[in-house]
Amino acid sequence: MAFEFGKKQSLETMKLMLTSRRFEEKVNEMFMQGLIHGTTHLGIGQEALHAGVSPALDKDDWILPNHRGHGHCIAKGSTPYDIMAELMAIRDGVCKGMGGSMHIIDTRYKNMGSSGIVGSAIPMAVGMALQMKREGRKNVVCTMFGDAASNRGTFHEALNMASIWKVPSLFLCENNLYGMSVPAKYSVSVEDIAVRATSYNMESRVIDGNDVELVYSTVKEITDSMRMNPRPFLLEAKTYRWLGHSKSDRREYRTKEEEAEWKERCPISMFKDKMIDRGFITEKAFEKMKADVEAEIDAATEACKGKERVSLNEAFDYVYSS
Amino acid sequence: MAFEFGKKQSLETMKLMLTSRRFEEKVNEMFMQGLIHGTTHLGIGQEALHAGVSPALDKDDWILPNHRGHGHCIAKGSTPYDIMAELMAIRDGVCKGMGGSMHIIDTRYKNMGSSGIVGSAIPMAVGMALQMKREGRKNVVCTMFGDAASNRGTFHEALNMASIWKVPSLFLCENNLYGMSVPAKYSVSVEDIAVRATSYNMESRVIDGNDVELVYSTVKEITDSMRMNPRPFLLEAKTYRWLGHSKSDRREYRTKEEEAEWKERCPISMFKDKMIDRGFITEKAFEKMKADVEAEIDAATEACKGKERVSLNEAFDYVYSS
Amino acid sequence: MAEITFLQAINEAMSEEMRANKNVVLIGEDIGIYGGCFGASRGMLEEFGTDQMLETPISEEGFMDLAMGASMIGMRPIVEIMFGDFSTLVSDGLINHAAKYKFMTGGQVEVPLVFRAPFGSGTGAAAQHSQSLETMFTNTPGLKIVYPATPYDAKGLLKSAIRDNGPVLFFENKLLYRAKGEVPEGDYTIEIGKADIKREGTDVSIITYSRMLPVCLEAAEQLAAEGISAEVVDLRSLKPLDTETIIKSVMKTSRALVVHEAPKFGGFAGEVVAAIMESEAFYHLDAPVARLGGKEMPVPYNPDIEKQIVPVIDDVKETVRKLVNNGGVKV
Amino acid sequence: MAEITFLQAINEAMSEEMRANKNVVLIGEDIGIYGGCFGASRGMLEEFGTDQMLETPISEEGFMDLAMGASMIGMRPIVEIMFGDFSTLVSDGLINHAAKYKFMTGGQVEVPLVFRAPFGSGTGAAAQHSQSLETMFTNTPGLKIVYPATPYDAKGLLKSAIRDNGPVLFFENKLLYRAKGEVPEGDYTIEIGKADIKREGTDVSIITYSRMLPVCLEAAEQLAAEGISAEVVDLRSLKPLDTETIIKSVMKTSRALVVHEAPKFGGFAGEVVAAIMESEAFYHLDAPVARLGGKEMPVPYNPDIEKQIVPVIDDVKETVRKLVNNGGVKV
Ligand SMILES: Cc1ncc(C[n+]2csc(CCOP(=O)(O)OP(=O)(O)O)c2C)c(N)n1
Ligand SMILES: Cc1ncc(C[n+]2csc(CCOP(=O)(O)OP(=O)(O)O)c2C)c(N)n1
Ligand SMILES: [Mg+2]
Ligand SMILES: [Mg+2]
Repeated sequence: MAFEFGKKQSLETMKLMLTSRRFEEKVNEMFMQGLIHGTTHLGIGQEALHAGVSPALDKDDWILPNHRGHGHCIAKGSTPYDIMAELMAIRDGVCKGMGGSMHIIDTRYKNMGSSGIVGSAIPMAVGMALQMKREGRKNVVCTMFGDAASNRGTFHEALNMASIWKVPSLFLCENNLYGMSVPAKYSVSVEDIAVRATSYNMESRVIDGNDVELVYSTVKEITDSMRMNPRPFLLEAKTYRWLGHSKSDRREYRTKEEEAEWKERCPISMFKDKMIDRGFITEKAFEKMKADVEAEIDAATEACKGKERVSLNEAFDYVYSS
Repeated sequence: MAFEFGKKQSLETMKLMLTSRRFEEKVNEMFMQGLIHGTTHLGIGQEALHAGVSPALDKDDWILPNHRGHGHCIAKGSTPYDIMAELMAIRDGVCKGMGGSMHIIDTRYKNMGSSGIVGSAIPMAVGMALQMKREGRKNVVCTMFGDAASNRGTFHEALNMASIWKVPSLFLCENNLYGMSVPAKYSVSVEDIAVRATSYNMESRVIDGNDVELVYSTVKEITDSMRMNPRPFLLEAKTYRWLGHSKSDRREYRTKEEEAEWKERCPISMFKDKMIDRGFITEKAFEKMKADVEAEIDAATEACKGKERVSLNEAFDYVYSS
Repeated sequence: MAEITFLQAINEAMSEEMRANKNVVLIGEDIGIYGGCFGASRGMLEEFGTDQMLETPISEEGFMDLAMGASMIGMRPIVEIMFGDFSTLVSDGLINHAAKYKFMTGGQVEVPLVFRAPFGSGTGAAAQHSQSLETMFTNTPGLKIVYPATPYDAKGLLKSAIRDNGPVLFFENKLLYRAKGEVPEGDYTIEIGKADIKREGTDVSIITYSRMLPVCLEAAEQLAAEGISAEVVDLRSLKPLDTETIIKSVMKTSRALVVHEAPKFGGFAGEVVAAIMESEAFYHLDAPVARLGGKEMPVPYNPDIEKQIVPVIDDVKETVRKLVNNGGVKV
Repeated sequence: MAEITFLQAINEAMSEEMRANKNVVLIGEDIGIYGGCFGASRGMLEEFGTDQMLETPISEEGFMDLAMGASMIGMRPIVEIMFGDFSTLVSDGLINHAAKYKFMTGGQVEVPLVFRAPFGSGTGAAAQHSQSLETMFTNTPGLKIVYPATPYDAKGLLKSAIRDNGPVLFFENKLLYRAKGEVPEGDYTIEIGKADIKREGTDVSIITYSRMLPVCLEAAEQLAAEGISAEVVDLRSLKPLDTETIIKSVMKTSRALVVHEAPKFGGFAGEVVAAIMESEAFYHLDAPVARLGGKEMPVPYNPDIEKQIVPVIDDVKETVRKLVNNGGVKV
């Protein structure tokens, strides 16, 4: 029988998904209003991964989300304020405003963040898992990357090393069917990226990445086993990003029909329906939760406005070590 | 029934294997005598690949051997003199003495040679196959690389691209069980590198790389099929290098027993036995062929001595194009 | 003459060359329907199809090596990399392969390959998407490097790069993409290795390239109002470097300032300074040659700081004033 | 004090640091039983085992990124690359990652990583195994770069590099590996960023590093016989650069020559020349600062030419004579 959350965990999970969703919507609005600069990659549609992965991990397990990872960062512990502050480049940002959206790193919550160089965090994660193994810890490292990233040489080199050294590294491929504009079916030579584990004598699995209970229970099962018997694992989660790749994307490379189909499979609505079925939430309570989340994020955003930024002189302190 | 060469082809094949063997022995001697400088990687033990691959290809098919490729170069058309001249850095060398052992390239015979950067010729070969396909030619490109090279990211990126663009590229992995000193069993996470084709939805096969008839017939079968229906293929040939990785190798990483076992499986002796069985050659005729080859290579080597080298001023001509 | 943007100039150069020669192939990520991350190839897929528009997986090292291989047997690839910062991923293809194969083969092959990469800060893209990495390549024999600053130069130099039989690195700056300028519609080329005096002057030579050109030109304009006549030399090519034009200019003005966006320490200006030092111009100097470059810091996301780490008009003016008035920057 | 080779000095520095701290881990190809391609880690596997000796597949980019990841949570990796030419393969890990993570994270992490790479020609290994690629990195804020020339400096600087909390590039030259020198047995360090006057003199400052140091010292010795007193400054660190020592020396001698093996055009000498130009030393110059570097050519296999493309003793002497006698190299 499929794994099911109890009521408490269901409510917490829903809150996380709604927070991720609303956070990204807010970021999108702020961009439109010119209140955030640079670029950003929004994870709307992928909330089941955000709410399913980090809660299934131990507090001391590390994650390395990719560039589309705000939701993961929140799920691992950073507050919306921490991240919004970073996007607004103020001193209170997780990276003091030095990193921005592509580099949300929060070591307090064991989040080593994303590299802007797609695919380069994969071997970094192997190194972290190796060091944890050397130290005799029972922790795992989970690195997230996209379908397109699985074509980088770093993927190959990293998975091979993880396998020969048996390090507890969970490779989570978030296959949302597209790179920037190129469909995975044109750039990835296999249907299921999970089969690439064969090349490294590694276990793997494909799951529905929009089913939050499945994501959670799979990650839990795999990582529990990895702790006992350190080894890597390649997990592929099929999902979809609703919005464009980044703010300037006109999405000419895919059809409105496809987008509509995937919106039918919204991870939030699907889980909400289950919660209602199970009597864990009512429509009204759901709306209330949504409104609360919205208010919280609005408040966090307001709190960022006009706040102080790091100065040039201070920034020099981060360049060199001694 | 296994493929068998007729008499004429058997004699030609044997001559090629003996030439490859003797050429490498001579290079080794010349190094000891200080008559060749730099470094070199000798292919003794891998002659079945040299004599089996290029003869199975069309004249206009390209090869890109790796750093251990003198024998392939000879099999594709360069004379021992052409190559020895390169090793002695004289003007008559295939690369005019500019490239040396690691970069024997002879475009007259469609040999694009090796890159000294292990594994980087793999995507180069894909580019060449792509260009030939664009031009509507029915030719293939065969790139050779070692077991250790299959761990480079370029292997992964190249095989993926070859697969999505269906280019006629034969990836020939010469698995001689070792990188420089590291056994493949410690550095390659799979037993058979051929399984890595799964990651690219590509066909593959493992063969005994010391059986020259099997090598020839397999390459012929695969490339004939690739010409009709352009697509890549990963072929793994198990073999062994008898000598050290390069001239300074003390071979402490493997046992004398293992070396002896593989010498038992000498590609030349095994084929010679078959030829004698089939009545294609006698012991005496074999010895004569060996002596002739030796004389030919000695003569080629002598002919290199004291020959003129390219000057600094001339070398400047090769730096820039216009 | 029509006014078009820098991006359009690139698009025109590529399209004209691809029309003329089917072996000119654009290779890169998201160059098809998407038209390239910055839009350089917008609309080209329709005309050129997938045979001349090779949209790649995220495999920078692989497709650079692939292009390099194809170039040796007939293709004339233009490799576009999405951000110049990813030059690190293709440096092996460029430095160890493209730059050396003609040489290593004793002249058996040519490598007619163009590498296009957008450099530069100012877009809020932070440390890994904002660099100016020209010095990764300027010390590599075998490579030619151009870095145009105007649509006119971009089109003419890109055409020369495509027609060159060796590897040419064609660097672009993101903040110049929307800049407009007059560009002839048909065919013309600009010789690689020739600098261009973008403004004549007599008191000081400001030597620069790419995005710093408009900054220096504006500074020169403002300095003119103060009675200082600045000559602005746009290098356009970094390698080969047009030392003749540089030297002539400095011999005329007796003072020089070299400006670039990349960090000052270890930046290309050092080469320019040394070239002046080694020439007759040295004996004509009324002040030491000055340099302006980026601060010793990765590019931050924080936009306030991002603006402060590259030279601005005031920096140029101030340095020129010092050169002209006190005969140099005493320490 | 014992006389040991450069290679032994490296072996000692690594061994002592690895003994003192289990988190110091050597990572690279064939470093185990084989002892490293050039023998730097010979004998170390027995003492340190596979926990501190991580022998890798041929996956340079991957293991550099791996080391970088591990370094942020406690490991202090020393990454050995077999030939410095393969720096291209790890440039992304160094330039886009190691150099930037402390900065991009607002100081949340440190990257205590050492990168060791053997550079240089003279071994007949041809174009892809003979380069001096320091300029790929000298323009990257966040990296420190050392390039010692003697066993003593190698040991002391490598220890400092290993103890440094940021990324340090430690470059070696193959032709120096067998050079011997006095090296104390126990612990000592040399501060990164300090040049060393290897020979005092009064007529000219020869500024150099790595393999060109013995060449310049020998030239200085021979010049002394002609009555020319040359001071030889060994930079040891390229980044940070000890401009103070350089300037002091040039102010004393009034003449300077910068020498390196890497190609002259775009080489690091440009930075040194510019640093002198920007300092008070400029006003003391009796001749323009001269540069000697490699010729504009990949390194050929042909040994006759290989010898001719890097500066030799006679080149140094001739250039110094010109600086001293005619007040400079007129063109
Ligand atoms: C090495 C590298 N190449 C290209 C890019 C530009 N880029 C950023 S995200 C992206 C697409 C990534 O697709 P995927 O890995 O599937 O992740 P997704 O965005 O779909 O989550 C591209 C091409 C980059 N940042 N790094
Ligand atoms: C990228 C790169 N890394 C390391 C080396 C040094 N090296 C040259 S050959 C070799 C071993 C290659 O092993 P394999 O690919 O199995 O080929 P084999 O020598 O066994 O034929 C190594 C490590 C290199 N030349 N290039
Ligand atoms: Mg994707
Ligand atoms: Mg091998």
